[in-house]
Amino acid sequence: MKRFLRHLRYVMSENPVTLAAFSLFLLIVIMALLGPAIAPYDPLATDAAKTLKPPGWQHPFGTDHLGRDVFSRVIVATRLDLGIALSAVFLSFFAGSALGCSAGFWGGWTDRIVGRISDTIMAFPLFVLAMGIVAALGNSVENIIYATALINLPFYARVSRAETYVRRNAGYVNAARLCGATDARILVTQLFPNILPPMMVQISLNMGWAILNAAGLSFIGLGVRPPDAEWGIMVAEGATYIVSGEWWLAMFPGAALMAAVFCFNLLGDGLRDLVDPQRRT
Amino acid sequence: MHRRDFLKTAGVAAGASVLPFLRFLPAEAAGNKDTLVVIVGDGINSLDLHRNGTNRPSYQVTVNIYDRLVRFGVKKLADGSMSYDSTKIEPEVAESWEVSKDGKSITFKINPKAKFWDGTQVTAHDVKWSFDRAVSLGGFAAVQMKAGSMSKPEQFVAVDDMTFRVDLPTPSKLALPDLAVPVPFIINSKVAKANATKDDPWAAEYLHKTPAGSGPFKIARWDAGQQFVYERNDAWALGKKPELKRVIVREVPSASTRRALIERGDADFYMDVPAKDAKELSEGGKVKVSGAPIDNCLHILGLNVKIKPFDNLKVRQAIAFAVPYKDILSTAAYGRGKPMFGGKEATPSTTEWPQAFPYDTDLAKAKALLAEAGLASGFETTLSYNLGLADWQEPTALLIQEALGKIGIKVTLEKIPGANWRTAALVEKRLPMHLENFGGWLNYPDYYFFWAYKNGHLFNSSNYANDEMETLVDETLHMDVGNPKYAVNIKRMVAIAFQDVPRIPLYQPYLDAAMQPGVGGYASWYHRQLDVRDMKKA
Amino acid sequence: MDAQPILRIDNLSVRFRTRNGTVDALKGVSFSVAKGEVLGVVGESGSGKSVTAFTVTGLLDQAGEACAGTINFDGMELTKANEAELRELRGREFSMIFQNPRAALNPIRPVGKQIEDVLIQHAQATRQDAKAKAISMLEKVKIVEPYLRYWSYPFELSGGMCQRVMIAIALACEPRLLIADEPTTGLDVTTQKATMDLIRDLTREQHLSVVLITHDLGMAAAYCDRIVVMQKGEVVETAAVRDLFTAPKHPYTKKLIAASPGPSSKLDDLTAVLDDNTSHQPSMTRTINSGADTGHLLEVVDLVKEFPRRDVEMTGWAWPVKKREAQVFRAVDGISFVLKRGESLGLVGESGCGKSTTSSILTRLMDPTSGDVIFDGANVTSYSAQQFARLPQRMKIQMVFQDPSDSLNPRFTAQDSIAEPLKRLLKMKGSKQIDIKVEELAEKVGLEKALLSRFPHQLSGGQKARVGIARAIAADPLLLILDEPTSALDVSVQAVVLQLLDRLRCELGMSYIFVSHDLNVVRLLCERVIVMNRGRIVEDGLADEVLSNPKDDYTRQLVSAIPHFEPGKL
Amino acid sequence: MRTKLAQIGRRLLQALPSVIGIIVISFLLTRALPGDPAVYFAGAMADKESIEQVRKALGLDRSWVEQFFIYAGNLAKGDMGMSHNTGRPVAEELLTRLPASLELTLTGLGLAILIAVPLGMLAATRPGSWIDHLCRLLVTAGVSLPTFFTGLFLIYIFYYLLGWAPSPLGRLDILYMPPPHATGFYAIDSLLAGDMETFAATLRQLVLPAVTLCLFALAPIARMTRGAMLGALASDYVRTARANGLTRSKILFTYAFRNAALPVLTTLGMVFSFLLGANVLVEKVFSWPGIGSFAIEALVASDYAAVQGFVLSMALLFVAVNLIIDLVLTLIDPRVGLED
Repeated sequence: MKRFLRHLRYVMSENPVTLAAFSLFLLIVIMALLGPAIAPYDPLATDAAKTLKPPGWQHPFGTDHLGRDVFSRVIVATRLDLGIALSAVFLSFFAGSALGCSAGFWGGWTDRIVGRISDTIMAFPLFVLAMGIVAALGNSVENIIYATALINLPFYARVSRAETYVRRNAGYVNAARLCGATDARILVTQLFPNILPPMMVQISLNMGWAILNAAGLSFIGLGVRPPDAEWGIMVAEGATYIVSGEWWLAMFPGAALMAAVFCFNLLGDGLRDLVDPQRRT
Repeated sequence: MHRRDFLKTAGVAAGASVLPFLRFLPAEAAGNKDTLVVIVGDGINSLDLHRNGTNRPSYQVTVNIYDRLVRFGVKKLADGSMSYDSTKIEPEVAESWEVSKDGKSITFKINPKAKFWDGTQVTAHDVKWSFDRAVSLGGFAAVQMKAGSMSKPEQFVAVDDMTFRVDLPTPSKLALPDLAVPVPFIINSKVAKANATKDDPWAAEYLHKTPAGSGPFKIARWDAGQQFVYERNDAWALGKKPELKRVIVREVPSASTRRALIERGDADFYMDVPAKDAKELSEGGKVKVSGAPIDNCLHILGLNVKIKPFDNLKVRQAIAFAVPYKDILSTAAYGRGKPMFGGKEATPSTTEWPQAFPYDTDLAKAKALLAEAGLASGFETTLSYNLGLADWQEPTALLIQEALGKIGIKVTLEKIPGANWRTAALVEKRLPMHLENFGGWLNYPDYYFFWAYKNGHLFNSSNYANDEMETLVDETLHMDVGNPKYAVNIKRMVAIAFQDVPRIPLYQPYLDAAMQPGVGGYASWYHRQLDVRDMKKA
Repeated sequence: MDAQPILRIDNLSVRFRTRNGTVDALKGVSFSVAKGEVLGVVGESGSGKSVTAFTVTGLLDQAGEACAGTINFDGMELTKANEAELRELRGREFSMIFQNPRAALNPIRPVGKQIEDVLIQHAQATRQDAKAKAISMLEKVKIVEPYLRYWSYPFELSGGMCQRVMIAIALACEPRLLIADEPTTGLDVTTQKATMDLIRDLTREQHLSVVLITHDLGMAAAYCDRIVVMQKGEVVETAAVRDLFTAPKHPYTKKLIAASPGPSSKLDDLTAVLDDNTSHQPSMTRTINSGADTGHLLEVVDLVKEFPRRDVEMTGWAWPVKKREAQVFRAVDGISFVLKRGESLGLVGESGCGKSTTSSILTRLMDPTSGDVIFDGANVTSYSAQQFARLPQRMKIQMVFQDPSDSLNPRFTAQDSIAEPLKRLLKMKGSKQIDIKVEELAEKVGLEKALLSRFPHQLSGGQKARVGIARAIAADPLLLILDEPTSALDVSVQAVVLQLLDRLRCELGMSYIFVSHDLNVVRLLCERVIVMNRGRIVEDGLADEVLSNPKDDYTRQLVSAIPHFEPGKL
Repeated sequence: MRTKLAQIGRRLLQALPSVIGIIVISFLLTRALPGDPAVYFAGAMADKESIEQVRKALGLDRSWVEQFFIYAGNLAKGDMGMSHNTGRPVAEELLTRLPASLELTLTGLGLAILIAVPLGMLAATRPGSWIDHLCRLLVTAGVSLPTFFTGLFLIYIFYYLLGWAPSPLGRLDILYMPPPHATGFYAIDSLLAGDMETFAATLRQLVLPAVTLCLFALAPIARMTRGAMLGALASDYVRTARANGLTRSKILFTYAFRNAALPVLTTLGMVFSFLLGANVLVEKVFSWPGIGSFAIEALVASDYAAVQGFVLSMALLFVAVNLIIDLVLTLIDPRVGLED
């Protein structure tokens, strides 16, 4: 573990942008963990008297159309959004790379079948497929996660297939075969750890994408179930108030959303360096 | 006519604002006061009301381009805005009519000045063919005709070219007003029959896209999903000639875009404005907002009596006391609604409908009632609402959820998309607690109770069944208003509604429209669509 | 050759700014190249020979900078010249050719066009006659049907032909100095000879001066007039070819000459010269026990392996189109041979002759199309590759791979790599027990214990090769198949590894199958040699026999193509 | 050339199974949609048995398998059924709306390429410099905001406050009649008709929605261009070109960029389908009568025929776009023919 920390510090110092991304990520994680504790008001408490108040001392981010404090809702929403992003991405990461690796490693029929499946999923405009799934199965958070995971699956399958195909006859793979390891064991212990670096970039991109997708679903009314606080739905509701002058309803959750997606995207390179053994000096 | 000239003659221009490309327009741009630009939220999907699946926004087309035997008058409300007058029936295609002594048949005299667009005379045969079509095509049209006890073609008789008679099974006060609603419009049967086919006898396909009528406006063009344009029919002689020559109706799906357009002056008229925008636009002063409560219509919280624990009266009354009425009126409706709570009398003294129910927010009483019902520790349930009407239903649901939470009732919200809402709430009637916005077209209390309180009827989403209520409604539906027994029955019905509370009214909604200061002649109608016949533009 | 030098490098030093501090690549390098002279620059990897070439032509990447010394090219000071002036000279006055020709040409641009680009750039031709000039250049480098080849792409040409195109491009503007950086590494021996002969003829014809950079002493000896030997960024010795080989002065030069296996050198000679950092191991006398008939360890009976002509079974996402006219390509065309216990056999041939395919089949990594392999009495081809994995014979056949860096899992430390066969094959459980065995193996292959906890990218080529060998012998196999184990290593490191292999063979009594393209290297380790060409065995006999008077003319051509220094020949 | 045709043939063959997969999935997806079209078709006031009667008419009472074959049969005849949402045959609806969406998506994509590719090249030629970091930050910011938010924000600033942009009222302001139908793309049609006035108006309407989409597509294109250019500049053939003294611009464009263009082209296929999904929301905000806004309403109103028609046409569009990109690739890169 000590070696990992030394390496972590080293990756940080090398690229300032990655440092910024990691610290922002840390902040988001803290907000997600302590959310409800540090929020000044109860995010769900409505107050008819104080609807649509502009940002001021009492309410740093103003209040929304039901008098709820936008600031505490933004903080509490972090947990839900991070949850959606992480679970959707890791679901599609594992499923996608499992499919991709087996396609790349055994080739032949598995390759073609996996190819067809991801082609078909890719053929659906990503957003419409998500809309369809959520509309069909109802708009609970789990369904949003499954929908987002499904539409991201082909990206991982494609990357892992290419990486595995290149390495399937590498020296150490044959050496493992010589040691009597079965194909499956080789795939898991030898090949999979070595294709992690390129996948890390893909993961970071998709994390950002997953939240945007949830926000999009909320905009057309199929997103997270009210009254839960979630950036996407807050931006969606707030968006209709921009024209009438109440900009803060959509602006602050939008800014939080942007910061999170921004941080995930920049995280990509840092994650890849972290996981790549060559970078360990 | 070359496209460019068409533009010039029409002198099309949008509102008074200085448009960046105004310099292209010819001199008589000033004469644009006879063209109106209207923006609406939902698109129309047919020009023929009788067709299966025609959606509500499409009714507007039939109202403006087809004539009927009779029509409702218009009256001025206290706040100066205009509204239709359900008590005054005025002649249109029928210049006069008389009811038989036994009240079981009405005979109409056709006005010789009633001419179709192709110049031919409107005859009783056209009226009979149109009414036969209304009852035979099924769906919404047939049901609405049945409300006026007109259900079989045999009831319609063309005595001669210019006289038409309707025979009724029993005398009913609803028959005449039901001939003024949009459904019984008069089609040019000669043109329709020419385009009918063996498997489409009622020319549904033809009339779907190309109307054949006699109304004050015609349809100049219809680009589905974008816009449709009314063109005045100068030969129309059945009333005051409309002031406007052309009306362009644009579909703008996004509410905030619509608001920007009206505030920037790029649109003259904005139909069916959401409550918040209506309140802010009227305060803003840049734009004139005209709104009136919708007759015989209520926004209610429905409790399904077939599902535990809402079968228990105490529980329903407890909820009636827990609902945060004032908060809902201010934050969900932005004050654009007539309060239906805080009524003084336990039993109604007048036949006025809708009127305030004797409940108000009183958490202590609500808790007490719950305890009496043996549910002091509360229970869990769901509150469902329609995704299509989320702009007022979502905030209302959130407020109710929070209020009920205070007396121990844990509520989860369930948002249901449009089409699925009708199946769940109205057909299967399986939603324990839900929001509803039914409004009866014919402005009689018994008509509302017929649809909303009779067992098994479509809008009785609470599955309410009360024998006394059944007999009362059947008795009074066709009874004449003058009959002394009528007032007694109505007050009894409202009293039962007060007592049993299967549907807890929140407020009577407004129908708001925003328009540029120069626009006039707008009247709000029960069918909540735009009637451009009397509108004008300074 | 008049004495006036075309290029004079004086006390040149180059520093590279890397992540952890600056690295001195060149420390005070001086040498000069006379007009028309062929100067050889010899050194192992990391000796700075390529850096010198790049510094001269000004192609160093941003990280490097020439911090001292001068480079005088025909009176002009290059270190002072700015980028524009340098660009004028490159291609017109001096030009370079590189290693791995196919990657060094633009993959999506016809070769003819690439020649034209240089001609037009240096105004040697106008748009109209550029094509004709390009075709004539292709003719000059002896490319058959030049007007056709004008339009072909690099991937459609063989390695040798790509190198000829590179030469055509370099000599198109008739420069006065040609720098060739390892031009023939990776090419087949026969193509190597043809390419070098072409360079010698063309440069003599245009009395061009040449700087030939190589790690292959034999190559330098055969083609250069004078040789500069470099080690770790310094010039250790400069001398004419004859003097260098007959009387090398600097110990490093001596070590290099001894370590390059010649046709007559013995295994022990390789490290005969005492060198400070390699401990001298007493070499065991190798007893050839071919006489004692202890039964056949391995018997191969007309082995065949067929591959479809065009790899129609697309590994892309394509649907398998019917194999209409896919003839079958026989990589291994019916070979049979026998290996006695303890005997070691060399498999020699140029790339594409089927030797690697054969070795994969023997180690059961690949299933043959037909034919049998009887190993230690059991017919192993009857089991599928998967089933074989669980059989006891599995541990009896092991393999050492060609590219050491590719043969070790980047995420495993040396310790884990060696421990893998112990855990899997010998089912060893206790970590204590495994650590002892791993240390014992490391000690046997001469690997310091401290290196065991390092990752592959922290080890040198030689050290990685030793880990590979330790892993292979972990389960003490009967047969060890070595697939060109030392071709990727520097000469001096190769010498040490070959001796290690020989010592292990005697100690553990294993028998080897040594696959290589270099007859001299095979001769050192194996008694018997099989020469393969296009999937067939063309010659089978004792190593010295085959090398001194080969019967088959293909072997004769192969033997003569290997460049080496013969005192008498110069 | 023969191998090229065979290769195209194989590519088409390869696309076939996914098209069939799409037809089946789109059918199943719509059947799983909540809501019952029979109820919707029967109209507002319909009661029990009139709903049943309509259900039988629509053939919804039969088993799914049977319904699928009827659907496939109709599809073969080009009849995609009737959309009860807009009251017009779905096929006709898609044909009129597809050019609108395509015009918007292609303009957005074109803008994105014009900005992202030079940005990517700039960043690649100066790796690690402040320009590189700036380009990365800018591009990532673009993709970090949901499209509907950027759209509404742009409307608020440029239309509502500043009044520069025309009213977000669809493809063409009501002052202008749509140009005579040639390609369905208003910009091109108005040019063909030589009507500069309408052309200018169309462009003005296109600006805001196209910019919204373009912001969203910048990141993937810029990132891929930067990566591919870095790879190309560090390659052996560029080093050879420098050694032969070719000028900087020649190396950058003819040698490095042309090789880098190959992977960029493949990403364009993915970005296009990415945008097709994203413009569903942009169309709702800019009341653009495209295929996206049509899909949302159809989906929310469980309008079976419309959703199926939409999903199918989108999928075929995607397959067609990828096919075109593959063909262009085979033309540019001779190697693609062999090791596909």
